[in-house]
Amino acid sequence: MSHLLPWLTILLCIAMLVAAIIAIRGLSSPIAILAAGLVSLLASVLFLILASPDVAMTEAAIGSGLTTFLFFFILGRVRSSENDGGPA
Amino acid sequence: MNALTIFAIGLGTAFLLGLLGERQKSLGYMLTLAALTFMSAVSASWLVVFAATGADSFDIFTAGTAPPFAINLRMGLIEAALTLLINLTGLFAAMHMGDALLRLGQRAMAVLIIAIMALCGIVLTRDIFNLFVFFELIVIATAGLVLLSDDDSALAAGFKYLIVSQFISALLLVGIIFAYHATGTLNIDGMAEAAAAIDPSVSGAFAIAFFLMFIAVVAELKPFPANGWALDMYEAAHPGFSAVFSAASGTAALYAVDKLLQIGGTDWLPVATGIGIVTFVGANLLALPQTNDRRLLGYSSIAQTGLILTVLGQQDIFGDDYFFIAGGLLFAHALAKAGLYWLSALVAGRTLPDWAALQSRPLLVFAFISCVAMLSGLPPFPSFYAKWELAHLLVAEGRSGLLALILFGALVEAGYLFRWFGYLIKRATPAESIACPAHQLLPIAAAVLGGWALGFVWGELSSSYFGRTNLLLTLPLFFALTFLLLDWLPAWVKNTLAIGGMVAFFSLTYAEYDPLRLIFAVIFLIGGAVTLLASYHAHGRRIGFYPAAMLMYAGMIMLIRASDSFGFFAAWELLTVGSYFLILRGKHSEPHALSYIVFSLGGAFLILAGFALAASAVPPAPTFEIAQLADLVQPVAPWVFLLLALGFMTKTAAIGVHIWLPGAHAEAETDVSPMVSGILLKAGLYGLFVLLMNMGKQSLYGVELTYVMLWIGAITALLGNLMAIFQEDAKRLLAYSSIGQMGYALFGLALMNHLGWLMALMFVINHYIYKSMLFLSVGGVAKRTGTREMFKMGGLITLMPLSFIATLIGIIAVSGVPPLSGFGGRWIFYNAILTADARLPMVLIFLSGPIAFLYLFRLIHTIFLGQLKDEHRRLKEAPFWIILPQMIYVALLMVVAVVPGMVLRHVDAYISQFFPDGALNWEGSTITSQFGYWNPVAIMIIVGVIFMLLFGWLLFVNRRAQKVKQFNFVFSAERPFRPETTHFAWNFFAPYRKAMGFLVQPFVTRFWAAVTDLLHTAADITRRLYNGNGQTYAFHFLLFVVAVFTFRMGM
Amino acid sequence: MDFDWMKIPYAFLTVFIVVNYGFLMTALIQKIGARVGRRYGIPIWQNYLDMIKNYGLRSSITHGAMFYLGPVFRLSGGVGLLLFVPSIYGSYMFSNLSFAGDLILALYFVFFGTLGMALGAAESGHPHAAIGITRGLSQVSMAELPFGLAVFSVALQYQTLSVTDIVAAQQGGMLTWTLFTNPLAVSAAMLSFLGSMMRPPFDVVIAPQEIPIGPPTEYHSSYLALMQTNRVIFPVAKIVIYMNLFFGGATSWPEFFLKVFLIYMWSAFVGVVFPRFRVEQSIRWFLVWAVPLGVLSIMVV
Amino acid sequence: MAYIAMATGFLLVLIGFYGALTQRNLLRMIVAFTIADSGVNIVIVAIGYMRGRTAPILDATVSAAEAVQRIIDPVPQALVLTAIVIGVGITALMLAYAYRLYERKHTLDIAKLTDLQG
Amino acid sequence: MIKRAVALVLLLMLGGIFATLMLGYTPDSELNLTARYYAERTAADLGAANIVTAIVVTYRGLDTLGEVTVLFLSASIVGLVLASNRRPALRVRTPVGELLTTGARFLVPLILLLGVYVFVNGHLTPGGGFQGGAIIASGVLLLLLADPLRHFSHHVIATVESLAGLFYVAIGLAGLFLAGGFLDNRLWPIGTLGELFSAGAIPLIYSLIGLKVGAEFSSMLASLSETEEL
Repeated sequence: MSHLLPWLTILLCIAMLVAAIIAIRGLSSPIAILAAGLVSLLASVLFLILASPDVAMTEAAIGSGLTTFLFFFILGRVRSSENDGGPA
Repeated sequence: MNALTIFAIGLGTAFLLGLLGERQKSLGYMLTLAALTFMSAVSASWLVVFAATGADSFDIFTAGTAPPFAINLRMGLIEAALTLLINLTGLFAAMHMGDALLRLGQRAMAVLIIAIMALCGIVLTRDIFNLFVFFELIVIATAGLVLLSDDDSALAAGFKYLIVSQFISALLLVGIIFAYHATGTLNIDGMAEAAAAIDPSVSGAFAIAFFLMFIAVVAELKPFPANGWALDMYEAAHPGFSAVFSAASGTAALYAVDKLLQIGGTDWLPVATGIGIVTFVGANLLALPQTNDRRLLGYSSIAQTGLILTVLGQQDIFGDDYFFIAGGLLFAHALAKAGLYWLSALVAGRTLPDWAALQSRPLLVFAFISCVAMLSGLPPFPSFYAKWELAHLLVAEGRSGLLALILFGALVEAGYLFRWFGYLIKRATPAESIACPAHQLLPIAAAVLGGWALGFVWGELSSSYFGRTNLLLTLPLFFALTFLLLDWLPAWVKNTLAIGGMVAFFSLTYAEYDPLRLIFAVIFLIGGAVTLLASYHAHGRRIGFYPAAMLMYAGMIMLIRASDSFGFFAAWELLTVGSYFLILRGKHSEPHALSYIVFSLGGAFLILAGFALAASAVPPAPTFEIAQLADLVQPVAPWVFLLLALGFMTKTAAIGVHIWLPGAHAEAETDVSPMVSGILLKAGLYGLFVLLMNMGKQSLYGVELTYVMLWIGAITALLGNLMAIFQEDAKRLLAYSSIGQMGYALFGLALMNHLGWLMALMFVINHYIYKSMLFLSVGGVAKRTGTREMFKMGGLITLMPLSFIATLIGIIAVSGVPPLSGFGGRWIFYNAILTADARLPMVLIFLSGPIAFLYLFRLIHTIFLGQLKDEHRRLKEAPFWIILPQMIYVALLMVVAVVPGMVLRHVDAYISQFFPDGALNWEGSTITSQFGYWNPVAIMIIVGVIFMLLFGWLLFVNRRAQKVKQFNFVFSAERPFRPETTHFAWNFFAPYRKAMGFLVQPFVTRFWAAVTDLLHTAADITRRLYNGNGQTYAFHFLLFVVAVFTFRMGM
Repeated sequence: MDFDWMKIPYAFLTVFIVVNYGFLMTALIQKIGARVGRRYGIPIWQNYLDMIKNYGLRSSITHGAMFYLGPVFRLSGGVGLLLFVPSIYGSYMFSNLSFAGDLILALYFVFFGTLGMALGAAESGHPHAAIGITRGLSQVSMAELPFGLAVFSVALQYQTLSVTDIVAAQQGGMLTWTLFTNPLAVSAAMLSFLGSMMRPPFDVVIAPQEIPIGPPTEYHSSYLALMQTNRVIFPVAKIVIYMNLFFGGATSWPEFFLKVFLIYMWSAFVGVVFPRFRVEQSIRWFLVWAVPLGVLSIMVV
Repeated sequence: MAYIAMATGFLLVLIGFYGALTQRNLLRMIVAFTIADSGVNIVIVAIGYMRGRTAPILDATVSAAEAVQRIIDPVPQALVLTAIVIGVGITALMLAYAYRLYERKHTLDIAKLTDLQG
Repeated sequence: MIKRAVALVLLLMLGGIFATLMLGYTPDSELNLTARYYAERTAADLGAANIVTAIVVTYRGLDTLGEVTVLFLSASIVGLVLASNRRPALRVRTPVGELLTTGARFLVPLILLLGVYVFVNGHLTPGGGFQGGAIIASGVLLLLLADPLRHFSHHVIATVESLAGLFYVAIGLAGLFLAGGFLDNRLWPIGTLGELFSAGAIPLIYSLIGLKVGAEFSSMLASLSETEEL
């Protein structure tokens, strides 16, 4: 399996770059945020490959988990006040 | 107490505050203050330990393992001092922001404590990554603390700050990890050794890694092109917090850059200097057109940080003076900025003139001016000593170009700061008066007292290290500052004290002076005392008059007593500042006082550069004696001469740098004008005397510098007098006449022969006497008639006879008509030019002689003779106390006229040691030179006898003369009905204006106006750089990174 | 200068001679001017009549102290100027009170009279007086410049500031006069001489029609008499200086009278020919013509 | 292996910066910053990676004695831990600011928040 | 359009810098100075199995302390920023889906257990205070999603957070006075490698951090949700 590793990393990196580009140029905000979450998830897998489990766990839990949620929370807040005429 | 307790207490209190409920806000506030006091106490105790024992710094380990493998903190003298500054700023800021903190609750207090703790962390930690963590802490805390301000644009400012910080932290992280990879350790000292070990040829990895780290930390210092975000912070944040932001976080970031520079080694120093000097000059320039006070303070603090960064960049040549200089500038900047920001909280309006509200509180005005003085590096403060050493070391290393930039920036900064002070003192006070609760006054008082205390400390340091005199301990300055405390006394008490003090000081020290200095001492002290007599006429307390006057006199007497260049320069700046405050007291004197201070400081900086250049040429002795100017060698000597001469000539208002004099002398108060015009100009002359005495003739590129001075003197004499003719305002006329007379004296000096100097000295004496007299008499008339416009006066001879007599005697003396002392000056002048080699400039002096007579006649004709106006019919004589000094001067003039030898005999002998040939010999009452002799007594008798004979003859014939009033005459066969129509005064010398008007076009004023406009437009163009958009600020930052990189790689 | 008392009566004698000579000469010059204009002109003794009339007037008014002192200043200026310069070279009697450094004293003593006159006239409050003073001061100040330059170049030439020494240096016959040894200086001086003699080209100061006799408008009776005597003494005294400096001085009275008359004729002669200059024209005229000559004379000597 | 990871890390940082510089919407800008942060984290970890070595955990497979030859460099991992958490802290703060700015100024467009100038 | 072009040019230049940085990078075959020290000495000195945790908690303890303060700060500032427009939560919300409520009721205890396990075994297995705290926070988040009306008493979260912080600082100080230095873990016997109660104070510190991080994240989420309005 170890000889497969370089190919796996390359594939992973390409996926990450594509996700990053989507996050930047993405049309709507939710898609961008999801793409960022994906980047973070793929990054945690990459960390595993680079033999650092601690970082992988942190990245997974905080990086993709909490950050993405924070974004959606704020996006929700902005969206909701947008369509009902915004806060007083 | 271990330094780590700062962190423990800081965090402990922060977390504890989390426990307290909503209701115990005041308890939380008390806790915050207690914590901050404790942290200051810890660093204070360390400071005392290090200052007392002088032990060198030691490391504190964490996690029980040696540094490269764990984080260590270093506590030394510098760290203790810096942390103390940070903690105290934090404590006072907390005190100052009390209401805001209480409004926002414990969380804000916790954020503040953690911010201060993190700043101490930055100073103490020796680990790179730890530095990164503390920087991030600061970023978050600053963004949080910005919310304290009630200004709603603070949010946008905070967001911009976060955007740029994201960029900075990304670069810093990449830099750190690659540096770790290259050196194998995260400890700064470890990294420094490893970096030294890496051979620079491998310029790749480590150099770029270090570059990224360096540029990120320098970006924290808000360098010029990339600091839009910082300015918004300064403008929008709560002033209490802005004080912390500029003083404390600036200090911490600077020390972080210093630590980084240890790693980078010497070839990164020029980069730091480059960024620093660009920031210093750029920020100062941009501060010029600012109207918002906090944004101006923002620019000024960025500029000062830039200056200190430049000093950091030059640390390789400073050796062990490095901390003295950097520390002096840093502490002066921190205290001054904190003080000013806290003051800005008291003032409601945000534009500069709104600060006029402070006028009602003299103590706050004193606080403001101490902070401004600290920033612009004026004598008693630490930045003055630092600036002196900085100049000397820079020039010693041949980096005078850098010094020129620094001095230019400092001049611009002094310009806009004193302009602001002018607004504060002179502008109309806005409606809402300032409310200053105790908890906001205490921090300001602390900052100001800290400044003065540090001034004393730096004085002690400079006297122990460099053998300079500690300024605060010199008797004259001490005497002047005591008047600050006595300012609540009534004016006449202070006046008596002042006169007594000056006369006593003179009687104590007159034996020490050689004849030349004796004359100047007599004029400064005894002359000053006589002029002060006129100040008895003012009643009430005259807040601020006596400290300023005494400061000026102290500066002048210290100038004479100074034997080394430092004492001389300090005295020079003291008298400049003292006279500035005096001039500023006039009703409409604000713009003129500003041009005066800017020109004088420009001149002072030239003198500083001159002394630095001179000191660099002479083998480095602790103090550079003035006499050593004599043995300067060729390549340096003419430049030193040029710089010093220019500096002194700004003070004697030679043509080209004279535009400040008319306004300053005319707009000053009645009794200030004689002081400033009669006495202060002599300080410039004394400087020139010292310069020429020591350096004699110098030539630069084949041009004889003294010959150039000869021409400048001649042109000044001619144009000064010519401009005086066309003035409508009496005091302006006398001011221009001072320029003319100074031109005469400069001419005499530049003749470089025995009689030339004697003439100049004769001038010094004469000019003091009659100029003070004329200014006093005109002042007295102006006080009575309420106006200075000559065409509004007229016919006052009957109402104010004593003033008339004084002015008449003054006129005869000034124009050089035989019986009086003026003729003596002319006689020596003739003998001098007969022996002098250069002849062409004489033509201008010949012409300016009669012209002097013209404007004097205009003065006496339009004021005392001619028609008396109706509204002046019931005027009384000028107040007694203004007349008395005039009568003393009249008597003095008579004495000097009849017995000039009494004064000049010793001086003649003294000058002969410089110019042996051409000495006069005095025996009895006749004075003979190689061309002829002059017997003042005989002339006086002959003229007197002829005069009395004819007067008796006329009296005899006109025994029954019928007295007729002024108005009773026939004019083209009619009796005039209005006195105004027949008083010929307006545009008195119209024909002269038609004939010679072209000479008097204000070329010089237009030139200087063009210079200032250039600076302002340049600043306005570059100001558009900051368009308020956070993203553009990010662009600026990246551009800055790339630019510095190409600059570094290019070098 | 040891002050011996015998000089006082001799000084009075000199003043007496010069006053009488002045009265006669000015009347004569005016008569010549009239004859040129084909008029009969005034009798020679006219000046004496005016004097007697003025002193005889019973009514005399004064506008105040300075007005009173104006004529006194004026006359003492004229007499002083005369006495400080040796009239007759070589004779102890008529070397008056001159002493070594009197050249500069003479140069500046001219202003003493002008200052006094100006102050006195200004006190009178009459606008004509004031306008006259402005014109007089402006014109005289510019006129003095070439004269000062000439004097300076002469002093440089003879390396002395004493008039007697200068005259002594010129005693070697006609050719040793400064006129020939230093022509530039003399020409500058003579041009400036015109300016200070209040003769037609430069008499805008007392412009008879515009501002009736300028400064002394308000003066009459004994004050005017004093001024009249000065109007006589002052030109002679000034000419004495010119004579001593530039034309070899006078060794005897007849030579003195002849030279003074001729120099006075020079200003009268020019006066008759040229129209009156305005003040700025005269200033510019001096600047363009007289001053360059003076500067050249300094550079050349 | 390490090169690939590092290259992607740098590319991610550049993409993140590009996004931050060009996006006008505040939220999208913060998203770009998170991507830049992840990029930096990847670079840091990639630095510590050594070929053919395992994670720095001493357990059955890797005994304390032979740890020196078997494990990769633990220090970058410790740094990344802190960097990630700091990144999150700042992102949370920026989001809160963005929300408050939106609430106060009703716009999320950076170009409109330019009331402090000059 | 120019802005994009300038941005591209700038980033190309920055990319250039990064490229030269990368080219200069050569992965070293041997552990460098510090890494070798950690590899050899961690087991013997601190008795912690997970070297990364040892570094994070003890060797670079100050970093972590700073780290925790960063979180504490951002939590309180987010609270400050969003606190100003707190509205009484008297709103009626459409009832949350059945699946979510029951699932939440079942999952939340499991998630909390996992979180606790992660930060208790920090010194043995990968993971530790931060990861555990994050997991607990996600548990709290799930609760919030399931029952938005539940009003978390801020006071409870704040006390947990502050107490954890205080204890952490107390342990640090104790380390200063009792053991070798500030935050030194040799307060207690380091026990045998791999045991639960080994590596001195590391487990205690890490669990305190876990609690604190969990509390901070949940307070952040709570203040976010508080501002929820219709």
